[in-house]
Amino acid sequence: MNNLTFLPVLWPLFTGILLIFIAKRIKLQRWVSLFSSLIGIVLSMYLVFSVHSQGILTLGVGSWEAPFGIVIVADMLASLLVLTTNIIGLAILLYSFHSIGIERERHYYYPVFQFLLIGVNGAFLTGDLFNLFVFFEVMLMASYVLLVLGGTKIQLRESLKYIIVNVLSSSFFVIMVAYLYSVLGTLNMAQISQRIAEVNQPAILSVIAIGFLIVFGLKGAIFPLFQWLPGSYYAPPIPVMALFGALLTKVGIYSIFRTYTLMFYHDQGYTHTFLAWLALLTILIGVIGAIAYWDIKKIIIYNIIIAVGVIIFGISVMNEQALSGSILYLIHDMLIKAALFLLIGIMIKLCGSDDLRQMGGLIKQYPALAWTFFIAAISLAGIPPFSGFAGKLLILQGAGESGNFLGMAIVLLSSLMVLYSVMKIFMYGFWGTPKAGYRSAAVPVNKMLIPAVILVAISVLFGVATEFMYPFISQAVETLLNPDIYIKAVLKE
Amino acid sequence: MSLLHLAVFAPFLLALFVPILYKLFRQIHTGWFVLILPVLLFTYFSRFIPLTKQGDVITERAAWIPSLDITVDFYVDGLGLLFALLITGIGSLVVLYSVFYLSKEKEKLNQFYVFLLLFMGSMLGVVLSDNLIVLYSFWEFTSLSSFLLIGYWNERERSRYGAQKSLLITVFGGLSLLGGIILLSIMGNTFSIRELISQSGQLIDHSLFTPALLLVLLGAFTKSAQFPFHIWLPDAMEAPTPVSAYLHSATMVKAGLYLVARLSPVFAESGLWLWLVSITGLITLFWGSYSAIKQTDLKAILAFSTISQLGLIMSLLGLGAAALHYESMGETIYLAATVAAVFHLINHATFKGSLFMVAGIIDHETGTRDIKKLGGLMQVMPITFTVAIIGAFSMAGLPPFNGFLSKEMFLASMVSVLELDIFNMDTWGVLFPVIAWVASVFTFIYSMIVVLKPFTGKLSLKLLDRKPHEAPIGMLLSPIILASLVIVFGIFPNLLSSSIIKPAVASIQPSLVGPDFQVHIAFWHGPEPEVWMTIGIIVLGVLLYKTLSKWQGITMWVPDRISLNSLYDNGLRGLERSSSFVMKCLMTGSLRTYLLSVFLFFILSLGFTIYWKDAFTLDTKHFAPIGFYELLLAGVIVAAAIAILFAKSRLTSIIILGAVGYAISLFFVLLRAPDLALTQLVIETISVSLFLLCFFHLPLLASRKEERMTFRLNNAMISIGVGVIVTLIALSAHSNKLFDSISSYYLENAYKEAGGKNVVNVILVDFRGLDTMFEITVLSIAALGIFAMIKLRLTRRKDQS
Amino acid sequence: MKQNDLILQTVTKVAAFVILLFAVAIFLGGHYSPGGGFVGGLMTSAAIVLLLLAFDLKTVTAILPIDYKVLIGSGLLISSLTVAGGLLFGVPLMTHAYRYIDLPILGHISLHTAVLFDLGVYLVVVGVTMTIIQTIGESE
Amino acid sequence: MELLMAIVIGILFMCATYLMLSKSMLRIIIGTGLLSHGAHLLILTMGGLKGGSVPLLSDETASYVDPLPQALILTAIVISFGVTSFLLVLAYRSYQELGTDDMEEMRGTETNE
Repeated sequence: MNNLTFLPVLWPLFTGILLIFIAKRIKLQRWVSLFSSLIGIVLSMYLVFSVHSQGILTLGVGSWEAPFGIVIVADMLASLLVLTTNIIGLAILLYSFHSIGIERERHYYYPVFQFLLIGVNGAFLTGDLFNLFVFFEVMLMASYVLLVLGGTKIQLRESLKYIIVNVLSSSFFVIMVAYLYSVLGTLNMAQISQRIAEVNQPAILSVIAIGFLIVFGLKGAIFPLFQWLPGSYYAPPIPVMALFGALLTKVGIYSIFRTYTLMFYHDQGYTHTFLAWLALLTILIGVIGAIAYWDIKKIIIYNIIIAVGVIIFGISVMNEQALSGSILYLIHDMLIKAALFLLIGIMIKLCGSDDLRQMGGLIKQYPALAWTFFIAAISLAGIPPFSGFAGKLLILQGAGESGNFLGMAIVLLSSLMVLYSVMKIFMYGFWGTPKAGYRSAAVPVNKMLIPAVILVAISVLFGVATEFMYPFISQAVETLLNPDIYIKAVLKE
Repeated sequence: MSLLHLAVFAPFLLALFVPILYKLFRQIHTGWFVLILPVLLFTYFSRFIPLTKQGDVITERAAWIPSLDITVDFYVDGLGLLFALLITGIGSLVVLYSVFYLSKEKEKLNQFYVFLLLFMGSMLGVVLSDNLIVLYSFWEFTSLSSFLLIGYWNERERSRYGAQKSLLITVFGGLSLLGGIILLSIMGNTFSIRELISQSGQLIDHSLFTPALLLVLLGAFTKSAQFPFHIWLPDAMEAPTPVSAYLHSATMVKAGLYLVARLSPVFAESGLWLWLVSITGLITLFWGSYSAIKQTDLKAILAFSTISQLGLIMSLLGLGAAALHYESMGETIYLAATVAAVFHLINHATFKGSLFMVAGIIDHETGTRDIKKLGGLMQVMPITFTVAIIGAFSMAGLPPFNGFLSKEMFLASMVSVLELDIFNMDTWGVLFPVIAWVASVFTFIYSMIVVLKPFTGKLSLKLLDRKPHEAPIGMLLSPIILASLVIVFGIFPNLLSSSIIKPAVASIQPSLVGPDFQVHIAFWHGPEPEVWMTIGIIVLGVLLYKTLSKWQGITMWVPDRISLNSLYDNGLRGLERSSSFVMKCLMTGSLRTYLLSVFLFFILSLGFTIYWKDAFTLDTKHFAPIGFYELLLAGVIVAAAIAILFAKSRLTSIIILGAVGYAISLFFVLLRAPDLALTQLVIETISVSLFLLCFFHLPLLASRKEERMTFRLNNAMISIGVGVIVTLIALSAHSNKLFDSISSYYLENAYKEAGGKNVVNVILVDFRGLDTMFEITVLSIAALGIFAMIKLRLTRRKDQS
Repeated sequence: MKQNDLILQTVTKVAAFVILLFAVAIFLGGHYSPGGGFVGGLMTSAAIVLLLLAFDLKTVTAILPIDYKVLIGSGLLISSLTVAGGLLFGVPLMTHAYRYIDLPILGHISLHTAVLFDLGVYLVVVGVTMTIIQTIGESE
Repeated sequence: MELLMAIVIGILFMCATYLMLSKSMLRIIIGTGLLSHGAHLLILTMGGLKGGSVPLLSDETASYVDPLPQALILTAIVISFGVTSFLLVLAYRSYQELGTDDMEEMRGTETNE
């Protein structure tokens, strides 16, 4: 029993509720959100260190022990992701103060923001498959609201597509849970894993495994289920976009982590090979997108897809190195993607356009912006010693050791293309001569830059101090590679 | 951490302070502050000379990510020290030169020196690291700083182009180097170069050996601008001239050479290595010298000349590997190739550095680098001219300059290929001296062009932007020092031989260099073939130079559109266009397309898995009997669902949907789920009224165009596919009930433990209460969202204002 | 919707009252028979909707001056406080407690924190449906 | 019975798919409605349709139907109610703002460059 485990979910819930009551007082909302975010970070840090010292923490909600009640499980992977989520939440919140606009703030932006965090943190922490579905829905519903909030034409249009695709994916989720319940008679992930191991994953379970891949792949935007993503992420204002880009797809990836390492790991020759191919195709399609556009939002959006592919590829390789790499890369990508979105947000506001061909010369007036972007960009491309490198290196090593040289080659080449795409932004956005006057007066550049700088600084630290992070990562991987640790912690056997 | 670590990281530290120094002391050229560091470092590294001379290796360790076997171990041996001295030595001269070259008023010196220091530190890191990952990190940083320096004048389109090109090509190489490093680490289970060297004997039989070799070489070749990757170097000349002299001639481009030299002990046993390195070098040597002749921009000539000289050194390093196969006989000959490589590396840095600085001076003083406009500068710039002559003659291989010595050694090595009988050298070996000789003739010609075109002939002032005069002494200082070195090393080559060259060769070929090995370089060593070759070069070179205008046209016969440059340009453009095309096809913006992919993927992936895994099973023994009412209701649901497909009006379809809902709630009654039935009933009512609220009051639309038959047919096929898959898996899943459900627990404990009799409700509020908690959260968010959606309309407001 | 039909209004008043009572009964009985906060809440909103149909929006707002969004918040708060109760008592979150007591008139009944939780559900459901209907109603 | 249910569910999914692939917003939303109906029935079927009485505990009955799927469905119904209402209002707003209910006219590729 450890109630701490669930606080990262309960805390934003209370904050959200409180914010509903004070919806008309914007200043107060900001302060409450900010304070809550800070506490959230402290809580999740405490969670990470507790898990580090005590091993997996569980909480049988309502005193009902697993597998009968819903059990909340904080293993290292989940805790780390919760911490990352809260950090990103804080940064985006800070950014929102200066950019989301008073109208949105008045219309429940902050409460829904907290509800989104509930969904994300809950999805990371739950140990129950149906409960995961519920948290997915919390997250999705919050994302629907954030996406459409403001009601501009493009938002309405893209929300419709986004919601319909997600309704479909939710239905798939429900039916896959139903199938699994029919075969295994349980919803508790640990028990599912245990029972699958007992019968050694018969054919029907491989089918269900692929089914879950479709569900989570849709959320994570893997090939060929990614098409909804670029349009929908393009529509909302920058902070929302950053929130989506940094968190939502990652929940899908996390779920693939869970299902493919904890549950369906007995038929890797089929399921994980399938996963590997999809991952590589995802990288390719992301690369194609990233070099096809001159729209900076699009470029970064397609970079999300590339990263998804790289991380999933690491999962599919399924050895210690590749999994550590994937986790490192996942955390790195969450931080740096959020930072990049915030940075290009400033660029777009300044230039009044998101077309690179309409930009230029920003470095002269805004050197701090330029260099923050530069560091973020090379981190994204995985240039050492920044944060993207260690993860990529481990994934490559893992792939090499398992003999997947094609994968290695694709991941390596994708780094080049990532660098190309972000340096294009640097070269055309910051270098050269200014195309038109900047709207400097309307944009509080320095205030908006602070959250991005925080994120980039954390990510740089994360890269340089990988050694400090490594014990945590390897603890997470240990659990992933030995489902028994998880099962024992949850079922108390 | 140690002093050595501090030395390598000092440039990075100083780089942090440069912007501050720049701000605080605007009156003092920032370069003066920066200059202190390379001078200090040069002195620091010089102290190692006596140590490495004895064959000692200085090692300093520090941890970075020991968990991943990544440690910052620096070690100084002959090869590393040679490069470290080059980097800091040339670095000092370049910084000194830049103080006079870049105006402190107009230029953004804060940025310039940060980049330059970043480069200096990274380059030191590359040549002193033992850990390959750390080496790679520094390696990429040299590429990045080069990118930033080439793009220093980024308002110029050409600068941006050159920066991007160099970045893409060198990072491409960097990544392939990374791939090679990873393969090496998989084979040898370490990132440490010295540990890899110690197990080189076993590595060669590993199946990954050849791929690793190729990848590493790719990295080295791109960095050192070897054919066909050399195309970035001429465009890199957009950088300020001090940068060209430093990065793109003396140091960074030699990182590839360093890598080849450093990893020779690992790879050189292989014939592939010998062939690839020497042939690539030779081709580059030839192509670079050939291309240099047709250039009209002084810096472009020097760029191609650099390419060519890099090729020369590369081919020597390749041939040096042959020594490994001739341990008993004539070993000195092939070792001599390595000696020549090292020697020429030093010489090249001196004469090419001075020539670049000369080109910079000409540019600075006349405003142009175009040799067609320049001429007769000898009279106004005598000192510069002297420096240029020394540099160019050395480059051409004329005595008594150092270039002559290394060029002779180079020719000697090429001739000695004829004696090799390994790896098919006996059949093709004859090409080596021939190509080398032809290339040397070209080298002679372009060296003459560099020095004679701008300085001799007629001075035509009207072609120049400003009236030329001799450069200030500060600017001349660095090239003069370099030119003096050219002479000193030419006349007293043995100043270097035992102190620098021998230890460097010993690190490249540790297994061959014994204590009794001595490097001795002499001017005259008898009427050997290379002497005759040199004489031939001079004679033919002079002849050809005199008749240059008559035959220069034939160097243009390769049209631009099939050149490597246009391959790069078109490749990049094509990549962008084809990506754009793919995206246009895939990203239609149409929801239907997106759903189609999802459904198709659903059908294909699950269908294939069912087929491949033979997952379909049907076991009827758990089936419940079918009752009459169930059958009837099922019929109603099916009929209603299908009827919606054909419903024409909105109202009808909404009402039929309601009917399906109600039928399902009846189903729930039959299936003994009263709570569900009740809920479904109420919800269906509210949903239908919402449907009506939202859709019924909308104005009627113009009747839609009839959808095409293929459209419907496609939809129908996909739909049937989805339905079939769902059914098949449902039946299989039901036939595979492998475990008892956990629900019996709820039935047993609902009253005992939770005090409720309606088990479903007890599950909802107690056993699985968390679901309910967040289900109402979902509802709440939806309500807030709907409220906001109706109330907040940013578009309308924008339209009004 | 301006139907000032007195008979209709009287009938709806009665009907709404009956439905409201029924809704409360269903809500309270949830633990033992079909029903619960959810269905109860929906029925309650149905009753209010009925009033809306008979009278107009303004009148109903005047009778029931409720900000339904605050109702949502309150419902969420009640439910989540029940969940968080575990923190105070050092038991796992959401652990319910119940006790049977004998009261005059009502007899043997149980006091159950689960009912408190369900009350939250009830309030949220009423709040949500009414928010939706009210906003759409106002927008048309 | 399960066979029958499986087929009914299959047909519901089929119709839902067909509707979702059409152009009209209303038909698409109706499609999602059918989709959730199908999913809910599937949960129930997957729990097993074996005889047993309503899961209201009493002393007389010995066997009950599986209550867990019912609870899951209830949660799922409520959630899909929330989503459907949101979607409906969104459709209504989009119609107001964009003047069409044809999804094919909402491609919005103009900003894709």
